[in-house]
Amino acid sequence: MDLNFTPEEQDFRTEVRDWIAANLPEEIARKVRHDAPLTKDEMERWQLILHEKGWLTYSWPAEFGGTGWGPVKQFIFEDEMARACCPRILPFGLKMLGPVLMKFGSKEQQDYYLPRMCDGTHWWCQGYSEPGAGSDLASLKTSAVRDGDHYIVNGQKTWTTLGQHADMIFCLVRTSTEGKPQEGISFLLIDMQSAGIEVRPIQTIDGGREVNEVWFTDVKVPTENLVGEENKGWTYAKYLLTHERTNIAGVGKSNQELDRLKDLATSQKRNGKPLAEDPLFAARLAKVEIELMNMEITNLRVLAQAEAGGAPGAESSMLKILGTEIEQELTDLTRRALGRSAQALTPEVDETGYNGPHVAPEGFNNASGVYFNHRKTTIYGGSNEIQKNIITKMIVGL
Amino acid sequence: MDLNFTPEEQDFRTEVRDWIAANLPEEIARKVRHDAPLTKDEMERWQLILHEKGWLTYSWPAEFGGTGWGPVKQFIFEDEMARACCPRILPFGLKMLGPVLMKFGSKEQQDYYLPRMCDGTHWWCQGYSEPGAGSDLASLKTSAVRDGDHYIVNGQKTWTTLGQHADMIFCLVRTSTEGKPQEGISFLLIDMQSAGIEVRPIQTIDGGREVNEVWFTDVKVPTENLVGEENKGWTYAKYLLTHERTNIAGVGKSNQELDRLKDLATSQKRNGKPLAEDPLFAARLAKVEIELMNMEITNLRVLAQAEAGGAPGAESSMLKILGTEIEQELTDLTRRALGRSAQALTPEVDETGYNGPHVAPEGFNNASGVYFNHRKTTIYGGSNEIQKNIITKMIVGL
Amino acid sequence: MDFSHNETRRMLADTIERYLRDKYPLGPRVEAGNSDAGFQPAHYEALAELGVLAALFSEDLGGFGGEGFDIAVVFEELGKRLVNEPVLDSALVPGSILGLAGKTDALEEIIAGAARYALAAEEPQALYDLTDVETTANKSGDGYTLTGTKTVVKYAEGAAGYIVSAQNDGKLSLFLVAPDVAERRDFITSDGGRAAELSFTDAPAELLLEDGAAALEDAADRAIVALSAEALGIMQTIREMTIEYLRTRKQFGVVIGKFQALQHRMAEMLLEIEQARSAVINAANALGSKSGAEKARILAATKYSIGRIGQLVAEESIQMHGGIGMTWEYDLGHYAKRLIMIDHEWGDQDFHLARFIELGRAA
Amino acid sequence: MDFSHNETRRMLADTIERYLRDKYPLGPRVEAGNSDAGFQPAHYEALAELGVLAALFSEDLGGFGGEGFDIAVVFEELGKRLVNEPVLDSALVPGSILGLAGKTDALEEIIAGAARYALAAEEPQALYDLTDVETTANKSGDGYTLTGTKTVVKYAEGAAGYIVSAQNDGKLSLFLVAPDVAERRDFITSDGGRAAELSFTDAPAELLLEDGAAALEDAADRAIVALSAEALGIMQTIREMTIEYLRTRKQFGVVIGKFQALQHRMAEMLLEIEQARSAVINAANALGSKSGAEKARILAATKYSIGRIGQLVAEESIQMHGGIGMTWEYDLGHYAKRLIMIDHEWGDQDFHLARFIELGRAA
Repeated sequence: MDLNFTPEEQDFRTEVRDWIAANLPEEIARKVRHDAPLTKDEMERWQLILHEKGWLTYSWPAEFGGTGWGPVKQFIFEDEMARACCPRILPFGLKMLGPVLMKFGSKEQQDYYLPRMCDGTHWWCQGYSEPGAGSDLASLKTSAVRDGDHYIVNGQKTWTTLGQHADMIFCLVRTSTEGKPQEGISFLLIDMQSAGIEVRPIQTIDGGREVNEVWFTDVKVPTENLVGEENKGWTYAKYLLTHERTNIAGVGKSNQELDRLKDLATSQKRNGKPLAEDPLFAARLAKVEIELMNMEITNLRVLAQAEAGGAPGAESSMLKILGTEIEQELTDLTRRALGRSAQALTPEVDETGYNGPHVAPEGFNNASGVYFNHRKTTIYGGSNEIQKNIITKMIVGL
Repeated sequence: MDLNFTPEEQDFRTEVRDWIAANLPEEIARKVRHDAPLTKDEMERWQLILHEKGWLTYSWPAEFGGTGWGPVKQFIFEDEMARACCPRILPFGLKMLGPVLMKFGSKEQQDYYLPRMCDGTHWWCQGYSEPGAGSDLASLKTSAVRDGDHYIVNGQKTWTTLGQHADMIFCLVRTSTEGKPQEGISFLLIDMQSAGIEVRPIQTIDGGREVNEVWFTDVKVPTENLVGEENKGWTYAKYLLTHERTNIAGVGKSNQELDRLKDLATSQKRNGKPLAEDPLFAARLAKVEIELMNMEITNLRVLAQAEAGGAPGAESSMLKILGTEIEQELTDLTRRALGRSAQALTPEVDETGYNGPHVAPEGFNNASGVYFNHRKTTIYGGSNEIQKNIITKMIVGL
Repeated sequence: MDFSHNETRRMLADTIERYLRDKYPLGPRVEAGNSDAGFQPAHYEALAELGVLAALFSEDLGGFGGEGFDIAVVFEELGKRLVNEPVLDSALVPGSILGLAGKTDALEEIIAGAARYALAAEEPQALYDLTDVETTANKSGDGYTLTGTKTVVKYAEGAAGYIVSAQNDGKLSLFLVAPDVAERRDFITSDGGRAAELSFTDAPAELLLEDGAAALEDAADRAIVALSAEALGIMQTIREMTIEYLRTRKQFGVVIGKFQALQHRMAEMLLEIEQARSAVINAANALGSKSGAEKARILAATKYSIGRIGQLVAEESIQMHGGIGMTWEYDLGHYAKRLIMIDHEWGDQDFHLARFIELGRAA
Repeated sequence: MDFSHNETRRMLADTIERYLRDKYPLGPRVEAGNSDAGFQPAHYEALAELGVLAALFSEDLGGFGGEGFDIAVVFEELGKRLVNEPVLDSALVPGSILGLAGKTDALEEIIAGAARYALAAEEPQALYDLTDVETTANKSGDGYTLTGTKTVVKYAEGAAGYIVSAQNDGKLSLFLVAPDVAERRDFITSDGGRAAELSFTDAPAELLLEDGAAALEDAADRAIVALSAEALGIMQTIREMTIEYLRTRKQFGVVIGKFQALQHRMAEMLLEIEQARSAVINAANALGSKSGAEKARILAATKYSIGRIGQLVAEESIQMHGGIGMTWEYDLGHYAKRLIMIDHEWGDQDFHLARFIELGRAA
């Protein structure tokens, strides 16, 4: 029994930390720290910095130009990125489509798409969800009908994160209505510039514009954009969903948010004393800190399993639930610590040239927005209800 | 909008309170206050005192020799009884079988059984649950086969509260296996002295011996002991279950327990200060007190509806859930307030002649037992899960 | 015991309900609330004409109500339709204080909907504690001048005057300040509305009440009844939306209301909303019939309950809706946001739980 | 990083597991625990022979273990079978203190299972705070005499000596007292076991440690690791019982594990048990590798977690079982009772949460 990282892993952590400190632009880190939205340019800028270092493909095997790091090193890298307030690396190309292409794509697809998702050529987005198919993904209706060397795609995708910036979208489409719903699904790559595609932004309750609807009207997609075999798309999608998610718990991010919250609780006052000394607030803060301490060990246990080649089972689902609940609790406590000032909606405060009021303390000008936005975390990525179904199914077997 | 009882109702409350103060034997009140088990004699003694006053049948209409009080007066009476630590009046005869006989029984049954459940002749118990049929009551299997002017009863009932003292049991039995399970059930009255009946005590986890199994082997029951029609028993049972339960929330008892807990929290010390001043304990205490304040109003709202002739709907289920959760929370806090001394199991401390150690403060020598025993409250009387099914069914309609 | 409203209040509720149903769609409310407009003045005037503002004040103050249940009836209806016209902030709260200060002319204008006032009482360093005041008052000739900063003054823009709390020679006094002598920085609130930070630098002020603490507490009591009833109205609308959604939204081939895990959570939410209703009744009743610590304790218990249950209802209803509940286009989120923000006005659940404990200790 | 136990500990766990599976049915344990017998001495001796007691102490104290993970491995196995032989109270705790006091002979007897000792440290007026001591020590000739009362001294009956804390001229000292000079009143504990109240009136005592606070804290740290691991073992057995019950018990024609509301609650319970396991690992690791406030904070966090999760597991498993879970005859209740009572030993969840906060403030 040894809870420590190896000396080599600890050196690696130091290397990553130092490199980030030297290379992460401070204005970007500040925005991330303050939960302010990043521009497309800012996100791409950081990805290019990582790309130049060779770390953008930190989760890829060496044979495809990745670092070849194992689960532990990947975890350390992600943990350090989170703690240092790096922008998150968009997963759609690198973590989702990439592994699918490596496993199921043709050589041509691999050669063409993999480099382009690293060098900034292709911004990828995901076309899975549909309005009628939320947790019940397999009931999707967007159709792709073969017409010579093309598919004609019609339908609608939704919750497409950052689709407004995307060059390409990978989609699950229905190519057959025979048999079980899962058996008629194919995996298509579609150019967002194709005629017949319309992207409509979905504004979220916090006022954010991160997700979109994508409408397809007679969109022509070359058949060479089919990944793997027709009607086998569900297999690829499942591979992607169960693909190793060692950092699903978000330990690094939550630790960083906890530190910020502790600072805030020290500067905010109740009855003339720091809020951190208010017994009710202190108790809630302590409870989430303990929860996070325990989850950190739970996460390491899963990580050690993965490093030893084990496949994550119900633990992934547990970490997803725990991680999102802790994250939500932190956003709730942060909002609460701000008292009345959480009511001010001034997210633009971190933009250059802002000259309005600074109602909340610096770095907390969008705390309510962040709280409301984070309600999504227990809904997306397989809602926490779906995760509970999975846990019981895997362990109780019913 | 008027939250107050009428002057007449308030006078009535005073009358009840004064009468109880003058007539409730102190040694019985002390045992109830201390959650110590009562003997059969003690329970019967109190019921006879009430019977002499004419208040034992406080929930019965005047035509059957009851007080004829409406829901509000019944509530006030029960509330005062609980606050004064009267023994609870056993519901099996007076509140359960009584109303069924009044509505569905023959004149002969009414004339014979109703007086005898008041004067101490018949101690009634209930034969509903079976080992295989918990929440799914209608799946019961105890059979009654007609044989001339008798039924021959075979099977097993369980969770029969205080069946060890009972002279009579009212049972749901299966008289037909045709059609839906509900359609073959009859309602039988059985003499506990009949040949072929065996009562086996079930010890509960707190060590208590309140519930029993009742086994029936070829028990002969005269057909005149059938209530109403054969195979209509489910209707009578449902009538009984949905029969007005204005005090299901147990407001009086919980208020009395809350007062006791507050006293305890004042005398117990943490860090040299009264536990009541410990912020975490005080917060939990305040939360349950507020919950109880709100429930008291919710209860009065339902009561006002009942007084106006309305039938209780989902509210009964809500009050059952709220009432039992508050009760459990109070037993949990009481146990917790005792610290280490809650580990002592000395329930016999209230018995005369006890000369063992007094580990916990007076009146709290069985706090852990009470806590464990109260786990039953969310299971019995229609488990809280069943109540939630009912609420959604009634309100959402699915 | 009687839990039905009297005829006058029932009629008032009906009037408001009918007006809002016919004339108050959510779209323009959301648009106004999330822009510089803040709210829709025509609706505010219409509500005044319907007698909504008069219902908040007693007859001797020129109204026809003013009791706890008058306030509760009005705000429950406003909550149901997510009305953000500043009935609380521009009329009930300042009106109560101006009434106590004997400013009957100003109150008359308020009730008529002709003038709005704003209370500027919370400061950046204080967490809901209205006695934590650093703004200072100095005698200056016949009058006073004020110096200090007030935060999140709702609907300050367009107010005829600000009621400002300040330290005045050892007392917490209330002053009336003309809008043009304050520096105002407006912003939008996250529940869709308008507020401002106000700074005063030797700003001339008229003394309203030398001992202002009692008046502030009275205003807080009324505000708590109003906010709690508003929250209850919101919860009822959310309740209906969620029931409807459970009945119609299908997943895996069945309506999601058939999933027992959701059924049980819905049952808990339904039960909690009944407890919230009881809490509102308790507070509305206490406003006029109780006093001292007993009254204060009931009001604290109610605001705590509303904060706790409101958060549960907001969070659970969004979760049960799934993605659609996260969108601006769908009504639910706007209701949920207001429900959460109600916990940030006049003391949140932690503040009132601590207060409840404190008051119990003193008793 | 490596979350598997080394060979020695795996073998130890296997040995205990095999012995208990073959020789330790629940019936006699429940009977002994709920009668004057208290426990089964033959099993205690057998465990000593298997090396269970030696595993709790380091080599220089005559054992072959003594690290956090040695303690955790042993107590997890004992918990799985609900062993109530006083390995914690008669060996680990007094042995740790006697070891620090240099009483090697006594410790040797403890490890051999030949003698049991008992710590008498909690007093009726104190809620888990071992520094809240009113028992006083007075010099008397070469030695001392003690006067005071200790509460819930587990397995005092049959102990070779009591280790007693007392105020000694401004210091909290630890003394060794012979059983025959104390007044002992025995009773049964609600989790099935034996304890006593001890009174001392000018009882002759031998000074063990003049400054006893550090030794008490060390004993508490070890006890927390042991109790937490025991609780984890209990939770695992409850987990298996509940899974089995969900798979087999039918209601309304289907196994109850098919009801989604129960599935989701079971999922939460399963997830919490994993968190409990992590908490135990964290504490066992901290016992040897951390120090000062950092170590104390981890131990407090673990005992808090175990208290909270243990209560959840006990209550939820009974509720999911329904009536059968309430009966003495069925195993579950006995496991649940011990799980709840673990929260009453060495500080409950509230005590340790407050301690965690306090330690964080000091840091």
